[in-house]
Amino acid sequence: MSPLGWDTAADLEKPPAEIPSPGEVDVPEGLRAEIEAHMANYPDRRSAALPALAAAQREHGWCSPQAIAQVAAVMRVTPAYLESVASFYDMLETEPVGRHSVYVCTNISCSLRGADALLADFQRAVDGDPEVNVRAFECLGACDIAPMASVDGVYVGPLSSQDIPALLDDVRAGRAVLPERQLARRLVADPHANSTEFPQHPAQGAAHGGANLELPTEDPATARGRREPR
Amino acid sequence: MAAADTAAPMLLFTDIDEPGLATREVYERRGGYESLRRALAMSPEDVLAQLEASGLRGRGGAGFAMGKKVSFLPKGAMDKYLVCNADESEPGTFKDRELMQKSPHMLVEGIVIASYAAGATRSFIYIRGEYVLQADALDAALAEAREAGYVGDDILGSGHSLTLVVHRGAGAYICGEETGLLDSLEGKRGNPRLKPPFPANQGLYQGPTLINNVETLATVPAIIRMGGEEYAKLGVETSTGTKLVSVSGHVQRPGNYEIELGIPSREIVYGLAGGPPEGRGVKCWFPGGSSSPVLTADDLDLPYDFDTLAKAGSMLGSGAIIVVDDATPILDVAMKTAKFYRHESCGKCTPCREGTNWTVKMLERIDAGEATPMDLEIMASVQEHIIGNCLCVLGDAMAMPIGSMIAKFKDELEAHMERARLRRGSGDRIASDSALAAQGALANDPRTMLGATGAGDQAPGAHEGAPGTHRGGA
Amino acid sequence: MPRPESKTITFTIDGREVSAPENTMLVDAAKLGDVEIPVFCYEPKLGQPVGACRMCLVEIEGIPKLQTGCSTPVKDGMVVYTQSDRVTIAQQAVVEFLLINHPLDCPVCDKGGECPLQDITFGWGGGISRFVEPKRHFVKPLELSPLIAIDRERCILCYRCVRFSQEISEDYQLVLLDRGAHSYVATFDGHPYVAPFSGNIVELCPVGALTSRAYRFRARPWDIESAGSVCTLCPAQCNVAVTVRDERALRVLAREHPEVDDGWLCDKGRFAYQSFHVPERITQPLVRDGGFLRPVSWERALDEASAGLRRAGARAAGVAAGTTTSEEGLLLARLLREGLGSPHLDARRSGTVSTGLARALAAPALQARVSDLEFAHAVLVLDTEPVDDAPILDLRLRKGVRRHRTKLAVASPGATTLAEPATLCVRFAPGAGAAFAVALAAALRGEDHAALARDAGAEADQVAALSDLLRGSESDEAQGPHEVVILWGERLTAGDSADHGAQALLSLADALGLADTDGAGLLEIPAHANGRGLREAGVLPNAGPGYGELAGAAGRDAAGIAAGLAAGELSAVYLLHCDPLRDLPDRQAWGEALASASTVVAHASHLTQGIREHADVVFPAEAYPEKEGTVVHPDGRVQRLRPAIAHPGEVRHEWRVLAELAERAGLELTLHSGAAAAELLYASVPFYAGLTLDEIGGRGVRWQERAAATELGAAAPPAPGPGAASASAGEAAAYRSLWDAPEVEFSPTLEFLFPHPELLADDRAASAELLAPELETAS
Amino acid sequence: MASPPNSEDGGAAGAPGTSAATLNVAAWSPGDDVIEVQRTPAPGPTRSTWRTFVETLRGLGTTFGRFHETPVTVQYPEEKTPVYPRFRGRHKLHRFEDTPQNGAQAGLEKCVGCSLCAAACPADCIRVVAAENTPEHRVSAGERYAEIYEINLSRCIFCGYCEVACPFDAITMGHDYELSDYDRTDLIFTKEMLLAEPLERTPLRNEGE
Repeated sequence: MSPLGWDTAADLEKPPAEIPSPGEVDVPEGLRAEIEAHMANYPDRRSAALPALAAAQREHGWCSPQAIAQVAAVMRVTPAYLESVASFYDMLETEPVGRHSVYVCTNISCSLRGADALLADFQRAVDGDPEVNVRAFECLGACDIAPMASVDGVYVGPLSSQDIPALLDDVRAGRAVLPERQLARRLVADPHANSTEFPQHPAQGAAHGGANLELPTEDPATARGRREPR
Repeated sequence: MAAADTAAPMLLFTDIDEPGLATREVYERRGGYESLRRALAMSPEDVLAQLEASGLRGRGGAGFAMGKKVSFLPKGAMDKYLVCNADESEPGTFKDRELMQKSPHMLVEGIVIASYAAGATRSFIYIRGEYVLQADALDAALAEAREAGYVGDDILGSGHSLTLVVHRGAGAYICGEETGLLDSLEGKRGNPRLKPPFPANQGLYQGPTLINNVETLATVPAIIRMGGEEYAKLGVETSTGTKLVSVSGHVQRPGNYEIELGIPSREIVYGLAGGPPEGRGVKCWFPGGSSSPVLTADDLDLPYDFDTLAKAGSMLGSGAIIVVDDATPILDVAMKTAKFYRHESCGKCTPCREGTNWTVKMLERIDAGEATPMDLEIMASVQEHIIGNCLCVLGDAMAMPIGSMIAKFKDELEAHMERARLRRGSGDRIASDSALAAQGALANDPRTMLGATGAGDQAPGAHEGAPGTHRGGA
Repeated sequence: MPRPESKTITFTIDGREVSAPENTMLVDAAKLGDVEIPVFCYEPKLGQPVGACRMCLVEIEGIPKLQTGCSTPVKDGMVVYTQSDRVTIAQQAVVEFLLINHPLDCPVCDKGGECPLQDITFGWGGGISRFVEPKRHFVKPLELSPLIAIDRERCILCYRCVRFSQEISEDYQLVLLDRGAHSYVATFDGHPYVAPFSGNIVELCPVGALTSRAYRFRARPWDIESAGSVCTLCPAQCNVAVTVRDERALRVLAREHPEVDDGWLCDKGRFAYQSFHVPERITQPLVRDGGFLRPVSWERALDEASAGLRRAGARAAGVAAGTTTSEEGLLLARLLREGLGSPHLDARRSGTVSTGLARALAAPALQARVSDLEFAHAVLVLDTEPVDDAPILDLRLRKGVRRHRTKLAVASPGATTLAEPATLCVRFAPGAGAAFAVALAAALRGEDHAALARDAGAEADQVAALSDLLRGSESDEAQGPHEVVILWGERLTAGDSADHGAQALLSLADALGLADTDGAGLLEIPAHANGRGLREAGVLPNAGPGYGELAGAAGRDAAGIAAGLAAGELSAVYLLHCDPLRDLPDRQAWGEALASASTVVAHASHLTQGIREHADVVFPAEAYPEKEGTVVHPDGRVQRLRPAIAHPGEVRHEWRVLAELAERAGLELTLHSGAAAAELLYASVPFYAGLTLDEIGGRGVRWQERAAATELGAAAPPAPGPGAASASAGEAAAYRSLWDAPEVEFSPTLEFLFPHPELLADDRAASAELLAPELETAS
Repeated sequence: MASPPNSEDGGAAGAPGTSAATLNVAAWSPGDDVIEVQRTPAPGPTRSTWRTFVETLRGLGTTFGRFHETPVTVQYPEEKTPVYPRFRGRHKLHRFEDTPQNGAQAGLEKCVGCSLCAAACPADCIRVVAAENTPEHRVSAGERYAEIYEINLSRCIFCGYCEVACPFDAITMGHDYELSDYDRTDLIFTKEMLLAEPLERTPLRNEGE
C-alpha cells in the first residue's frame, strides 16, 4: 500500500488551482467570520492557516478539497498552500474520518503500560462505526495517566480495555466521557505541591498526588495474555 | 515517605491544585501579578540583570541561559517578538501542561515581564493543538488579564505594550523545535530553518524573536519576586533553581514533581515516584525525554542537573524521566523510539528523513529474525551518520538514544536477533519459545511489554511493504 | 538601491589559499579555488539557501560540527577542509541515504548522463549501499501537467521545484504534501501545475523526477549539441541554449544572463520550439494561383513578388514584426525607400512618435537596465502587463520586491497579476495610459492633477499616492538618490496620443530626475520582439536608421497603411513576420486592407488566417534558431542570432531573400554573408558605429555603454501638439495574452494554452490541406 | 583469436626451411647488441650437393607422405568456416523469451533505447532514437524503447564495447561474419534486421579445436 497521492497523476482536464476568485466559492458566513478574526490576530495573514484549517475541519469534519477551497478563498492563498500545510499536521485530516476522534497515545510511556493492546481493543470495538475515528497518536503529553486517550480533545486515563464500552457509550451519547478519569480532575503527583490551606477537591477524595491514581494492577503475565489475543 | 527529606522550596507548584488558581481572583490573592508591578517599576535593563543573575537555564530541552538569550536580541526600535513555546511534545514530558492548565496567569505574568525586558511588543503562545483544555484555560486567563490591564496597551501605565495571542498547533512534534515553531506560526509547514541566522536576529516574520519554554517563562515572576541572586542559590552552581520533572513509565507514582536541581536521580525515581513495580528493577531510564540517550540503573546515583548528565553522556533535556523496567525487551523500546521519530521527521533534510526510516526497517528486520549481527553494526553506523549532520536536532534525537541502546545493550540485542532467527526458522513461535526456553535461550526474556509493531504502527501507510507482523502466533 | 559591494578576502580550502568576495557562500567561493563541493538543494537563483540535502557538509577549523557549505559565508582567514575523513564519511553517508529510495533506473531516465545525482554518486558516494530492504515502487511516470511528467520514485526531496513555485514565480501551486519520508511533490487535489513559468522546474530538478514531456526520450546528452541563441518570441529576448540533434531543435534551456533573464524562461520560450518542426510549418515558397496558394520554386516566387512590388512602386508599403532581425528590417526599409521609392513602412503597432521625441526617449542617460528593476527603490509598471508582454521581467519585479524590498507600483487599466507583490495598484480607463502619465507628471510637479486624473479615468488621490511613492520619503533620501524605474508598454505611445504619451514620459523622467540618477530610468516593452532594433534600423515611417531624418516626407504608419490599402491609395504590402489580423490592432480594418491590396508578400512560417486568405506570395520564414542576424533588447542590448539548426525544406535566409528583391529593384548591395549584412547595419546606424560580431559575442553589448552612443544626438523635444491625450480605442482591448502566438498554437504540447481554440482548428485544417501532401512527398 | 584456415598445416610444411636457415654468428663481433643473421646457405660444394638432393628428397618425402590425405580447402561460401564461441561478429538484439516476470511480457524487446551503446561506441556507428511505450503499443519492458536502432556496420570495428555497456544484455556480438555488400547503405543494419534470427547459423568450433 502506498500513501495516498504518491501514485496519483494530475487530472489534465482540471484548470490550474489558483487563488479562488471571490464569489467563485461559497463560504459559510460563520466560517468566514472566524477565519477573518484569526487573520486579524497576526501581522501576516498566512499565519492564520492553522486556526483557519482547524475551523474548516470543525465545519466539514475533515479538510476536504471543498473546505480547503473555502479557506483559500477567504485567506487569499492558493488551495495547494493550505493542502500542503494540512497534510503536515497530524490533527488535520486530509481524508474523510468519523466525526468523533479518539486519539490513543501509543508513545513510549503509554506503551510501557499497555497502550498498544488498548488501541487494538479500541479498534476492534469501533470496527464498522464510521462515526468514531480511533487512531494511534504520538505522545499526547499525559504520561502520568498512561495509558490514555484524547477523546474529542478530552484527556482520559488511565484506561484499560474494560473501560472501552463505557467510554464509547459516552462518546456516542454525547456525554462527558468517563468523568472520574478525566485529566481535568487530576491533582499533580508531587505530594509537596499542595500545602494545607485550601479544601480538598471533593472529587479527588482525601488522598493527594499519585495516591489517587490507580496503577494498572495486572501482572506481566496477564498483560501478555491480553496483548496476544489471537 | 522518603521524598519528604528532599522537600524543595516551591516556586512553580505552590498550591498548584488550589481550586480556582486559574482565575485572576485567586491568583492575585496569592500574590499574583505583584512581580509584574515590581518589574515594570524597574528599567528593562534591571529586569534583564535579574534574569541574568538568576542563572536560569531554559527548561525546554537545550538548557541555554535565558538571560543571555534575551540579551542577544538587537537593541533599538523595531518589531520584536516573544514566542512562548508551549508545544510540549517530547515523549514523557507533561510539566507545561500542568502549569498552563492550573496556573495560566503565572505564565501570562512571566511573558509580560520577559517581553518588557526584551522590548518585545508582540507575543504568541504556541500551544500544541492536542492541549484543548490548557489552551482554553490560557484563553480565559488572557481575557481576564487584558481586562485587568496586564496585557494590552500601556500596561499598568508603564508605557510598555504587548499583544498576546494563543496560537494552537495541529499536531507535529517538530513544531517544538524553535525554528520549526516559527515556520508553523507563520502558517507554513513546520519545517525547521537553517541556523544561522538565529531567531534572535531573524525569527518570526524576519524580526528578532525570543523563544522560551513555558516553564522558563513561568519561573520569571518567581525570580523577580525573590531576586535573581537569591534564586541562583537554589540548585547547584551551573544548574540553578528548581525544576519540574515529569516521571513516567514503569514507576508506581508517575506525575510531575518540583525538585531542586542537583538532587540524586535515585531520589526522584525511587523516592518521589516510588520506583518500578514490586519485584522489578530498573533496566534503563531516559533522563530527559525520549531524545536523551538512555542511562542504566548504575547511573541512578548521578545528581540530576544539566552538567552532570551531559558528562554522563546524556542530557537533562526537558526533565522528563521515563523508567523502563527489566522485564522489557530493549528492542521494543528502541522500536517505539525510532518509530516515533520516523513519524515526526519533517522530511526536510536527508539524514533524518531517510535515517529514521532506515533505522525502523532495520529494527523490524531484527525483530523478524531477518538480520545478522552485521546489521547491528550498520545500524550503529547509521546513527553515527545522522548525529551532527542534520538540519535540526530531531535526527540526533533519534540517533542518540538508539545509539546508546545499541552500545549499552548490544548483547541483549544480539540475543534477541538470534532468538528471532531461530523462531523464524522453526516457524512456530509459541512452540519454539518453549523449546528455546528448555535450552535456556530464553532466560531473562519475559517478552512482556508492547506489541511494538503490529497494531501500534501508526505511520500513515507503511507503504514499503513492511516485513509484516512478526509477532508470530497469528 | 545601492547594489551590494563586497571586499575580497582570502581563505584556505584544502590547503590552498583562495581569494573570494567576502560573504560569498562557501560552495561558490570554493569554485574560485577549483574545489568542488557537491550540492543538490543549493541554487542561488532560488534565494536563501535551505541546507536541506546536507550534501555540502564541510569541515571548518574552529567549528566542532560539520557545516553546510551552501549556507556558510566565507570569512577572512577561514580554514576549510573538503577532503578530510570526517567530510568524506559524511558525504558518503548522505549519498547512501539519498539512494535508499532512488530506483537507479538510469538507463530509462531522461536525466541519465546529465544528472547531478549520478555525478555526485560517482564522485562522492561510497560505491556500495548497505540498504537491503525492498525499495519503494510506484506508478510512473505520472503527468504533472501537459508539459511536465513527474516520477516520484526518483525524487530526492531537494525542494527546488516547490521553492521555485513559491518563491520565484510565486504561483504557490506546486507544494510538498505529507511529512517525513512520505513527503511528495504534488498540486492541490490533482489539479495540473499550469503556470507561465512552470517549465523551469524541469531544469531545476537535480534528478530525473521532473521531465519535459516534449523532450521525453528524444535524445541522450551524448547525442546532442548545445547552441547558444536568443529567444525572440517576445521582447524579453532571453538568452537560451538550443539542444540540437540531427539539426533539429529538441529542447530549449536557459542560458543564464543576469542582465537579461536571470536564468529563467517562460513556458512559451521553453516549449514553443516544437512549432519549428511541425508538418504545418511552411517550408516552401507559396504563390496564389487561381485563388489557392500553391507551392512553387523560389525563382517563381521571387519573380512574382518582385513583379508585384515593382508594379506598386511608391504605392507599396511594409510592416515588420515578430522575429524580424534588424538587418532584415534595414533591408526592407532600403527595398521600399530606395528600390521602390515608398516611405510607407512601420514596425510599431500604431501611432508615430515624432523623431525628436523618439530620440529623447532613447537618450542613453534615460535608459534603465533590466537589473535596475531589481535594485531600484521604486518601480512603476505603466500600462503594461509584464507577464504577457515580456514574461521574464515579471519574475525580476517579484525578485526585487522579495529580496530588495523594492516598492512596486502598477498602473494599468485592468487587473494585474502583480497585485500581490505590488505596494500600490492604480487603475485608469482603458487606452488612457498617456492621459494617466500626464496626470501623474502633473502630480509629481505638484500641480493640480484632479481634472487630469479624471480625464484618465483614475482617482486623484491614488495618483497622489503613486506620486508620493515614486518621490520617496525623506528617510529614503538619506540613503542616497532615490532610484525609480518606469517600465512602460509601447501602447502608452499608441494611436493619436503617441506624442502626448512620449512627452508625458519625458516629463515624468524629468520630475523624478531619472536622467541624473544611476540605476534609475525608463524601460520600454515594445509590442514586437525586436521592436527596438527595428526602430533603430529605421523601420519607421518618419525616421531612417538611427532615428535619422528622412530625405523626403514621412510615410504612413501601420494604421495609415491599412487605411491606404483599403482606400486604394496603396496597392502592395510586404509583411515581414507579421499577420496583421493577429499582430496589429483593428483586425477589421486590416481585413479590408489586405482584401483590397493587389499584392501581398509575406514571410510566414505558419498559415495563419491573414496569410492564408490574403497573401499572394508567401516566403517560408525562418525560426529564430535558423536565423543569422541582430536583435536589440528593450534596454539597448545588441544581441546576435546565429544559425543553430538546419533550414527545413527549402527555407532560405530571409536577409538573402530581401537582398535579392532589393537587387531586383535596382539596389546594389552585394551581400554575400550574414556578417556582411550585419556590417551594413552597423554602418547604417550611427550609434552602432564600430560594432563587431566579436564585440557582441554571446552576451551582447548595450550600445548606450559604447562611445558611439553620443552619435544618437540630442534633440530638443518639441512641444506637444494641440489636443489633449485621449483614450485610443484601437489599443483599448489590446492586452494580448502570452499564449496568443502561432508558436504556441502549433506546438503540440503547448497548444492547450492557446486562447483561441476556434482559430486553431481552422489554421490546422488549412495547413494540413495545403502542406501535408507536399511534405509527405518531400520526406 | 580467430586463426586463418589451415594455419596448422602451413606451419608444419614450412618447418624444414626454417631449420635450414641456421643462425651463423660471424667471427667478428661488431658489438654485444648486434647479431648477424646469415640467410643464404652456407658456402661449399658438400653443402650444396647435400642441399640439392637430400633436402629435396626429404621435402618430396613430406609431399608424398601427404598424398593419401583428403584436401583441407574449405569450400567457402558453400561451406562456412567455424568460429570460436567468443568470436565477435555481427551484433544481435534480443527479446525476452517467454518469461513474463519482472514486469516483462513475453517477447518484449530487451533494449530500452538508453543509448549507452552509442555512448560507448568508439567508431560512433550506433544511432538510437528512443520513444515512449504506451499501453496500446508496448515494445519493451521499461518506459522507453528504441524506435530507431541502427548500426552502421561499415564503420563498426567489432570491439564489443556496446555489449559491455548494455545494462540489459539487449545487444550481444553474434557470430555472423558475412558482412559484404554492394552498397554502403545496405550495411546500415536496422533494428528489425538486428532482432531477426540470422538465416544461416554460423558453425561454432568445438572446445579445444
